[in-house]
Amino acid sequence: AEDTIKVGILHSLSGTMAISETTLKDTMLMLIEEQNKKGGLLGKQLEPVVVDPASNWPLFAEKARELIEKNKVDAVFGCWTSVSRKSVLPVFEELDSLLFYPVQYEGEESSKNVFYTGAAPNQQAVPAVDYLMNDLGVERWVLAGTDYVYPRTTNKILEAYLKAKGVAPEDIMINYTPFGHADWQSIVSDIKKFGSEGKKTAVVSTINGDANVPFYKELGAQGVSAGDIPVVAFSVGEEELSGIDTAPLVGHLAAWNYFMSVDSDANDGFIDSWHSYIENEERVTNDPMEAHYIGFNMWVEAVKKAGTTEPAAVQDAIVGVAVPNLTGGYSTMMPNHHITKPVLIGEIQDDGQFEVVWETSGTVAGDAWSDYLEGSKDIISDWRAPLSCGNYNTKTGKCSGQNF
Amino acid sequence: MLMQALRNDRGGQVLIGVLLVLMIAVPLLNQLPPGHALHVPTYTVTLMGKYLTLALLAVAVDLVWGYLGILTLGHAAFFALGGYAMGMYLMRQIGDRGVYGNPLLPDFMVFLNWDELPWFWYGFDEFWFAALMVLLIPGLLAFVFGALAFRSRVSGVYLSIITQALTYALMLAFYRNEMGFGGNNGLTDFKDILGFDLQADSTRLGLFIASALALLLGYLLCRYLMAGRLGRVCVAVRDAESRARFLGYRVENVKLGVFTVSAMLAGVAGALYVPQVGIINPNEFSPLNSIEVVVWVAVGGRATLYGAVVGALVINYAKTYFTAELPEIWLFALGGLFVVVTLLLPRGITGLLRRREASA
Amino acid sequence: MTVASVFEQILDRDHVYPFMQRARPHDIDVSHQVLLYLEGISVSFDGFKAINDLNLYINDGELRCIIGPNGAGKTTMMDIITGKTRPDTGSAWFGQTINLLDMDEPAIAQAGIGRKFQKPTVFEFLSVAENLELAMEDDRTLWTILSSRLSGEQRDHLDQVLEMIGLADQRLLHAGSLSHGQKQWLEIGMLMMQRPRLLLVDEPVAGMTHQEMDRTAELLTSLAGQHSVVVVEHDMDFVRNLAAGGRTVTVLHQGSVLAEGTMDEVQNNQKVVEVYLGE
Amino acid sequence: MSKPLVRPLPFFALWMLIALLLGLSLQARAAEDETLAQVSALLVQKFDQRARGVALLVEQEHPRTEEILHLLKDGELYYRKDDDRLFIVRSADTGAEALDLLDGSAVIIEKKRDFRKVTLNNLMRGQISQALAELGLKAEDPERRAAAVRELLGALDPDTVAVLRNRIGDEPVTEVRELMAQALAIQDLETGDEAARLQAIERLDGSLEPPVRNALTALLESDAGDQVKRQAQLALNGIDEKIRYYGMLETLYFGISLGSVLVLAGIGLAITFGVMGVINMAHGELIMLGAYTTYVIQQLMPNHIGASILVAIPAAFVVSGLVGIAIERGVIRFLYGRPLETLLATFGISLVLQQAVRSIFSPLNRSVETPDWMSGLVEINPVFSLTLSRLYIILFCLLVFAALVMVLKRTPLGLQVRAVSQNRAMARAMGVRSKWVDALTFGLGSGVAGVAGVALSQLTNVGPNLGQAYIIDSFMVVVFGGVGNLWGTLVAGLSLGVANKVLEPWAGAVLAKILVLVFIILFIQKRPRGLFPQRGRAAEG
Amino acid sequence: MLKIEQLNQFYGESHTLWDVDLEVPEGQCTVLMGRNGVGKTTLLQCIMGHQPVRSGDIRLAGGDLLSRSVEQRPRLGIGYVPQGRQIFPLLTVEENLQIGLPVRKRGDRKIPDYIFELFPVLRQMLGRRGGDLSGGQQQQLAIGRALVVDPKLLILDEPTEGIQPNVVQEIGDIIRHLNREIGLTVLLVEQKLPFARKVADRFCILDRGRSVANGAMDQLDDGLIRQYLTV
Ligand SMILES: Nc1ncnc2c1ncn2[C@@H]1O[C@H](COP(=O)(O)OP(=O)(O)OP(=O)(O)O)[C@@H](O)[C@H]1O
Ligand SMILES: Nc1ncnc2c1ncn2[C@@H]1O[C@H](COP(=O)(O)OP(=O)(O)OP(=O)(O)O)[C@@H](O)[C@H]1O
Ligand SMILES: NC(N)=O
Ligand SMILES: [Mg+2]
Ligand SMILES: [Mg+2]
Repeated sequence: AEDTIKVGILHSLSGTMAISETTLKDTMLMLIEEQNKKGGLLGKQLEPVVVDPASNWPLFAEKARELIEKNKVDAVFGCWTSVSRKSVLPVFEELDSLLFYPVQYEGEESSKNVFYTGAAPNQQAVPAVDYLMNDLGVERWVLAGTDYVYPRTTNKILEAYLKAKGVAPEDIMINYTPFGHADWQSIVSDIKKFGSEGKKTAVVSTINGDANVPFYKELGAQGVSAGDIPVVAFSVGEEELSGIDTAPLVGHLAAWNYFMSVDSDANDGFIDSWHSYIENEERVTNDPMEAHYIGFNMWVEAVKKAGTTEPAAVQDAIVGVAVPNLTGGYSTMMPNHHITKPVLIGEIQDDGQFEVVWETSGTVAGDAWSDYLEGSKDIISDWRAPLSCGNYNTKTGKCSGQNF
Repeated sequence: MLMQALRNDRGGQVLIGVLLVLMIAVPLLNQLPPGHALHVPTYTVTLMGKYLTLALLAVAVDLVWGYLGILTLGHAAFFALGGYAMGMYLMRQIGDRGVYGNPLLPDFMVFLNWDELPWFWYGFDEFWFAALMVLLIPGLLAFVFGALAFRSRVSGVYLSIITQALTYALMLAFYRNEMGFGGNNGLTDFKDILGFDLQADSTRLGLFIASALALLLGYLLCRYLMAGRLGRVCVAVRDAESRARFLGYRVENVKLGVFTVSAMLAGVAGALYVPQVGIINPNEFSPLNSIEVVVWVAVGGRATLYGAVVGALVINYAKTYFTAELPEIWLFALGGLFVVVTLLLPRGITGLLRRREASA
Repeated sequence: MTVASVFEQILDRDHVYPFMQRARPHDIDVSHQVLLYLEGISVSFDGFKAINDLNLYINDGELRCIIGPNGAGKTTMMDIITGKTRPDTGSAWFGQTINLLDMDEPAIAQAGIGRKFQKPTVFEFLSVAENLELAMEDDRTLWTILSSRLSGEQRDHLDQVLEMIGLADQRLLHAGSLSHGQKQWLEIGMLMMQRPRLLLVDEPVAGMTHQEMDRTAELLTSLAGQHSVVVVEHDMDFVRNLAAGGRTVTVLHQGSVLAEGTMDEVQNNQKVVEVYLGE
Repeated sequence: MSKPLVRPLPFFALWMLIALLLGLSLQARAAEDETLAQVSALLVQKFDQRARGVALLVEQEHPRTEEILHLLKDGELYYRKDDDRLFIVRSADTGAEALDLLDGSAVIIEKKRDFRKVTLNNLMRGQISQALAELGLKAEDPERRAAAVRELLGALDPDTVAVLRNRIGDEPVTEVRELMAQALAIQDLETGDEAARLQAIERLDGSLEPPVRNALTALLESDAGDQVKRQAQLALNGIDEKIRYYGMLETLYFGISLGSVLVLAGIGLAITFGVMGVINMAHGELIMLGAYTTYVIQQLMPNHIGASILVAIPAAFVVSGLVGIAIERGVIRFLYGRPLETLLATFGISLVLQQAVRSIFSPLNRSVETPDWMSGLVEINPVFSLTLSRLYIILFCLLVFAALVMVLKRTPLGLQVRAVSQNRAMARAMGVRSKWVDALTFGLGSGVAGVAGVALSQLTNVGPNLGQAYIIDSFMVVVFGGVGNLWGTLVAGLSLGVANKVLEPWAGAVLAKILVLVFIILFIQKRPRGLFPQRGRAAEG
Repeated sequence: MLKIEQLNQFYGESHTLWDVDLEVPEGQCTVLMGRNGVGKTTLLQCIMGHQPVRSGDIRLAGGDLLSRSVEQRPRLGIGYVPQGRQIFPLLTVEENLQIGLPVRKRGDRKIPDYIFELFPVLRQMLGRRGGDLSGGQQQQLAIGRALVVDPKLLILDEPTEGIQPNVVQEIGDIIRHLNREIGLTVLLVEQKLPFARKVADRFCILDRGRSVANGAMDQLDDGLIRQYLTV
C-alpha cells in the first residue's frame, strides 16, 4: 500500500549460498519488525519485500530490478558473494537506488549506490597477519584460499605486505582450491610438512563457505592442532562453526569486526532479541548480521535526517552518520561508502564461540582501494561534493568508471 | 520445402505468429506512458528477451536430444562460450571507462596486475569478429568433441556423461583466475553494444527484438533440417543406430553435423543472453544448468521443437514468479511441477495440445 | 585408436577422414566371376571358435543357400561380411579390388552389400514408407541427405515395393506396430529399395505362411542374376524351392563348410543328415 | 586455607575426592598457599597476566602444578565473575557442581553466565604443553615419557638437556632411550664439537623425526667442517630418500581414501541407475538424508557419540531406503520404459528433498561429531601416518561393496532385478513379482546411498547442498566403470581417486580435477562403454 | 482347461481382436493359426496379461484369469514361449533358466534335468550370456525356460521359428511327449501346416482378429486352408 516504506531483501534462500544468506534475511525481518514496533519511520510502517535470487548471479540482477522497478522499494539489503554484488551493481546505478552490502569483501570498488558495511581487506586481513607475526611469532605462511577474486586479492595484498616485512619467498606457500573442495588430505599433509621445517608456521585461510568444514575436519584428523599450526580464517564465523564439531579446532583463529561473545550491552540486547525473534536459543549471531544491524540503523538515521526515503537524498545524508555497533563503540559511514569498525581476533573455543585474543584500540576505516596494489594505490573515493567520485585517480586527476 | 514443413507444423505456426506479434507489439506497448494499463515496462521487455534466448537454447537441445537421441548434459557449455565471446566484446567496448581507466585491459586484469592483454582477447574489440566467434568457438568445440566421440561410437549415457564432464571441466577452468576470463566474478559492468548504451530502453528493445528474431530463425532452421530426409535419418539413428549404419548412413557425420549446428545455436543464445542479464560467469557452465535445459525440453514436450520453447518459457516464468511470490518454498512448487508433469503429461505440456488436436 | 594416433591424424594433412570420403561408386571388379571371397576366416568369442577357417566364394549373380545347425556360424559370417564383427584371421574381398576388412559398416553398405537381419530390425518410430525411403539407393553424404527430395521414379519404386511386400495399407503406420511377420516383409522391402549388389538374407521366412514363403522364394529367385543373393534358412521346403535347378547349397557346421553341392547332394550327405536334417 | 593434594584421578566420584581433600588437609604449607593465591589472582586476568600465572606456577614447582596445568588444558578451570574465585568445573551446565580450587568446597552452578572459563590462547597452550612435557619426562608411563621427549625434540633448553643426560642411563625402555639419545644427538649437532657432531650424525642416520632433518639442514648451512658436512649431506640424502618413498605411499593412501568416498557415493547409484536404469537425480539427496540421520541419532544419544555412528548406519539405511521405496512406489513405477523421464521426475524430487531439509533442519549445516574411536592417527613413522577416520571409511566402503555383491550375486533378488531391467514383461511372465523387486531394489540402492551419507557426515558438511556436491561425481564413477557393473564402480572410484591425488601435488587441486575430467573424456573414446564393458552380441541388443 | 469368450482388445484406438472365442481342452494340444498380423500373438499376450483386454472373459480351469496379475499367472501353471524369444540377453543361460525357480514347489527349486536332456546344447552353453546365443539356440532356451515353471498349460508362439530341421522334429516330439505322456495342455501358434498336423489335436483359426473356425485337427481341410491361411 501507499502508506508503507518498502525495504527489499535480496538474499539467496535456496542454492549454494542459502546456507549463509538465509540468516541475513531473518536478521533483516527482525530489524524491520523492531523498527515498526518503535513506530516505524517517518510515521510510516516499514514493509519488507523478500525475494529469492537462488544463488544464481543473473537472477540477482533480475530480482534487484524487480524489487526496484516493480515493487518500488526504497532500499535493498542484500547479496553475499562478490559476484552477486557485481551482478546487481549496474542495476542499482541505473535505477539510482540503494544497496547495503553486509559481507567482508576484497575491496577495489566504490559505488554511489552501494554501502559496504562488511570489512574491506584493511579491516580484517592485514591486522590479522600483524597479530600472528607480532604476538605469535609466526615466520612461515600458508596462504590458502578458494580460487576466486576475494582470496586472490587478499592474498596478493598479504603477500606484498609480508614481503615488505622481510618474509622470504620460500617461507610463503600459496594454495588455491575450487569452490566446495571436499578432499583436503594432500593439502593438509603439505601444510603439515611445510610447518615441520623448524619455523613457526600459520595458515591464513580465505577458504570459502562449504569447503571449510572438510578442511577443518581434515586438520583435526591429521592431528594438526592450533598449537602447532594455527589457522586464521576470514570467512569462518559462529554460524559456520555451528555446523562443525569444534572440539579439534580449539585455538584456531578468525578475524572479524564482531563476535557473538563480545561483552557489551548492545550485543546482549541484540542476542536476546535475535533469540526471541527466531524462537531458538541455540542460534548464534555473526559478523554479517552485525553489518546489517549497522547498515539498517544507518539507513534509518539517514532517512530521518533527510526527511525522505528518496535514494538521492539518503545518499547525501548518510555520509557521516554514526550509529552504535555491537562491540560497544560507534561506526560511521565514510565518504567512500565504507564504514569504520574495530578489528577483533578471536580463538575458537570448544563451545563454538570465539574468545577475543586481540583487538585494535579504536575503529579502522574501510579502505575501498588498497594501498598495497599497484593499480589502486593512487585511487581514492569520496562521494561528497565536489569530488563525488568513487574512483578518482590522484595522479591523473581523472574520475573513471562511472556509469552516470 | 520449409513452407511445406510449416504447413504440417501447427505448433510452429502458432509460435512464429506469436513471435512476430511480439516483435511488433512489445516496442509499441513499451512506448505507452507508464501508468497505462497496457504499458509493458522495460523491465518486462528485458525479462522476456532473456526467456527467448533460453528458449533458443532449449530448441538447440531438443534438436540433438529429441531428434537424434543424444541426451546432452553439456549444452550449457556452448551457451556459456557464446556468452563469453559476447562478454569479451562488451568488455573491450568499455575501453578506458573502467574503474582503473586502462584503455586496453579490462578492470579485472589491472586488478590482478596483468600488464598485457592475453592473445586470445585480441580481435574482440570488433563486433564482427566477436559475432563470428560466437558461432565459431562453440561450433569448433562441438565439432572436435563430436568428431572424437561419435567416431569412437560413444553413445547413450556414456556420451551424456562426457558432455557433462566437458562442461564441468570448462566450468572449473573458467573459475581459475589464470585463465584470463575474470574467474568467479566473470565479466560484468558492460557499458554499451555497437555504440548503443546498454541501459537505454531502446537498446533493450533492440536486444529483445534480436532475441525474438534469433529464436524465430533458429526455429525455422531446425524445422527445415528436421522436416526433410535428414530428420528421418536422425530419428532412424536415434532408434536403431547400427541398423542405420547397415543401410550405408555415416551415422557419425549426421550426428556431428547436427550437434555442431545445435552448439552454434546455443552459442547465439548465450551471446544474446549476456547483454540482457549483464553478467557472464563460470556458473553458466554448471552441469546442473545443462540438466535444467533438458528438463525444460521434457516439460514442454520432446522432439517437437516448439515444445522446447513452451517448456523453457513456462519453467522460467514459473521461476521468476515463484522466487518472488513464494521465496521460501518455491522449490517445492517447481519440484512438484516437474513430478506432476512427468506423471500426468508423458509427452509434455504440448503433448496435451497435440492429443486434443488428434482427437478433434 | 590412441590419443597419439589421433594427433598424428590431425597433423597429417593428407589424411582422408571417412567423412571426407565420397561414397564409393559401384565399380566392382568381377572379372573372375566371383563377387565375394571369404578365405581362411576365423573368429572366436572368449575362446569359443564361432567361425573356424571358413572359405566361401559367391559368384556374381548367384543365388546361394546356406544351411547348417543352430550355432554353426551363419549369422556370424554375415556379421563379418557386413563389418559388424572383425575376424581374427582371414580375408574378405568384394570383387577383385575391395577389401571388406578395411571398411566399416556404412562403407560396406555403400559398396553394395545389403542385409536382412535374423531378428527383424526396423525403425520403429518411422512409418513403413519412411523406413523404405531411408533404405532407398542414393548417395549418402550429409549434403544429399539435406537437399534431396524424392524423384517421381523413386516414388514409383517405393509404391511398387510397398505393393510387393503387402504393406501398402500400412504405409503410414509406425513400423513398431507391425506384427512379426509384417516386420519381416518390411525388412525384405528395405533390402529391395537398397538395390545392393549382394543381398544377405538371414532367415527371411520365419513366421510366414507357406504361401508367403513361396512368394518370397519367387522374389529372391527373380533378384538373382542381376544381384547375388545369399540366403540362410532352416525351412527345407523353402531351401529346396530356392535351390531348384541345381543351385549350390552350402552347409556350415561348427564354423566351417561341411558340405557344398546341389540340394540333392547335400541332402544325401550322411553327415549333413546327422548333424542337421535328421530322420 | 588452601590444601595441597595429590592429583585426583580424573574419573573419581566427587565425594571420594572431597574425602581425600579433607584427609590430606593437615599437611598444608603456608608458602604454597601464597603461590597458589598469587597464581589464581593472575589467572583471572587478561591473557598476558594469565601466562605469567602459569609461568609462576611452573617456576615455583608447586605440587599442584601438573594438576592445574591439566585443568587449564582441558578447559575445566573456571572463575566466578563476582569474586574471581577459581573453580574446577567438569560441566558448565546450570545445576552442575563446581569445586573451589583452593579449599575444595563444592557449590552448585545457578546461572551459567556467573562462571567464566579461564580460557587460553595459543601462546599459553604452547607454554603449558612444554611445561607438561618437561614434567612428563618423569612420568611413570613410558608412552608419556616418549611423547614428552618427542614434544621436546629439537627444542631443548639447557635445563632439560641436563635432565635428559641424567635420566638416559636409568631409562628402562629401549624406545624411549633411543628417542632421548636422538634428542641429545640433535643437541650435539647444534652445539657439539666435530667429533661429537660426527657421532651424532651417525646416531641420527635414517631417523625420520622432522627436527632431525631440520638440524641436519641447519648444519649444512653452519660453519661446520667439511667432513661433518659431507656426512650430514649423506645422512640427509638417506632421509630424503625415505621421505620420498613414504610420500608416495601417502599419496596412494590419500588416493584410495578419496576413491573409497567416491565409491561409497556412487555404489547406490550403481544399483538404481546401473542395474535398474533409473536416471536418479535424487541420489545425492538420499545420501544427504543418511547424513542427516546421523545428525539426528547423535542428537538423540548425545552421551554415546561413539555408539551413535554404529546406530546411524542401519538407521540411515532404513530412512533413505524407505524414502527410496516411497519415491519408487509414488513416482518411478509409472515411468518404467521411459527411462529419460525418470531424470525429469527425480530432478523434481531432488529439489523437493533439498527444500524439505531446509525447512525442517534450517539451511545451516549441522554439526556431526567424530567419535573418539574414529579420530586420531595410526602412526607408522614420523612422516607417514594413516588417519583413522579415513581408514575406517576405506574398510567400510569395502564392506558395503562386498555386502552388495553378495546380495546381487547370491540372492534371487539380484537375478530378478537384472531380469526385470532387461525385459520387464518377460520377467513377469516368468513369475517375477516386479513390483516387489523394483521397490526392494530401489530401496536397497537408496539405503546404500544413506549409508554413504553416514560416512560423508564424518568428512564434510551435513547440509542441504550435500547431495548436489556428490551427484555429478557419482554418475561419473558409475558410468566410467561401466553401467551395470559393480566391480567397475569399485575400480573406477578407486582409480579416479588415486589419479586425482597423484596429479594434485603436481598440478594443484583445480587443475588436477580438470585433468581427471579430460582423462575421463579421452578414456571413454578408447572404451566407449566404460572400464568393464558388456561385450558381445548381448550388449548390442 | 482354458476358455476364452467374447474377447475384445484394442491397441490404442485400433480394434485388434473382435469377440474372440477359444477353448483349449485339458490334456490336448491346440494349434492357433492365421495369416500374418491377424492377432495371434496379441491373443496370447492377452492370456499372459501383457495386453489389457477391453471386454470378454478368460478362464483357466474355471477360475477367472483376467483378475490375476501377470506374475501370478505362471504360478497358476502357465508356461510361455513368446514370439521373438525374449531371452534376457545379459543373463547367462543358467540364469535365464533360474528365473522361474521361485515358482516351483519349495524343496524342488532346481532346474529339472530333463530340460538338458531335451536340449543338450543348453548344458554346453550354461555359462554363456543368453544374448550371445544363436537364434536357434535362443529358441531352445526359451522353451526350456518355460518348462522350468512346471506348467500345466504351455503356450508357444511359433516355437520352431529359426530352428534347424532335426531339432524341429525333436521339438515336435517333445511337445507330443509332454502332451501325451505327462498330460500337459498345449496352446501353440504355428504357421507350418505339417508341423501343426503332426503335433496338434485341435485347431482354431483367427482371421482379422476374429475366431472363424475350430475343430479337431482332421477337420482342417483344404477349403479352410485356402480361405484363411493362404494369401
Ligand atoms: N558375441 C558372442 N559371444 C559369444 N558367443 C557368440 C557370440 N556371437 C556368436 N556366438 C556363438 O557363436 C556361434 C555361432 O553363432 P551364429 O549366430 O553365427 O549361429 P547361426 O549359424 O546363425 O545359428 P542360427 O541358425 O541358430 O541362427 C553360436 O554358438 C553362438 O553362441
Ligand atoms: N504395439 C502395437 N501397437 C499397435 N498395433 C499393433 C501393435 N502390435 C501389433 N499391432 C497390430 O495388431 C495386429 C495383430 O498383430 P499380432 O502381432 O498379434 O499378429 P500375429 O497374428 O501374431 O502375426 P504374425 O504371424 O506376423 O506374428 C497387426 O496388424 C499389428 O499391426
Ligand atoms: N565477499 C566475499 N566474501 O565473497
Ligand atoms: Mg543365425
Ligand atoms: Mg505373431
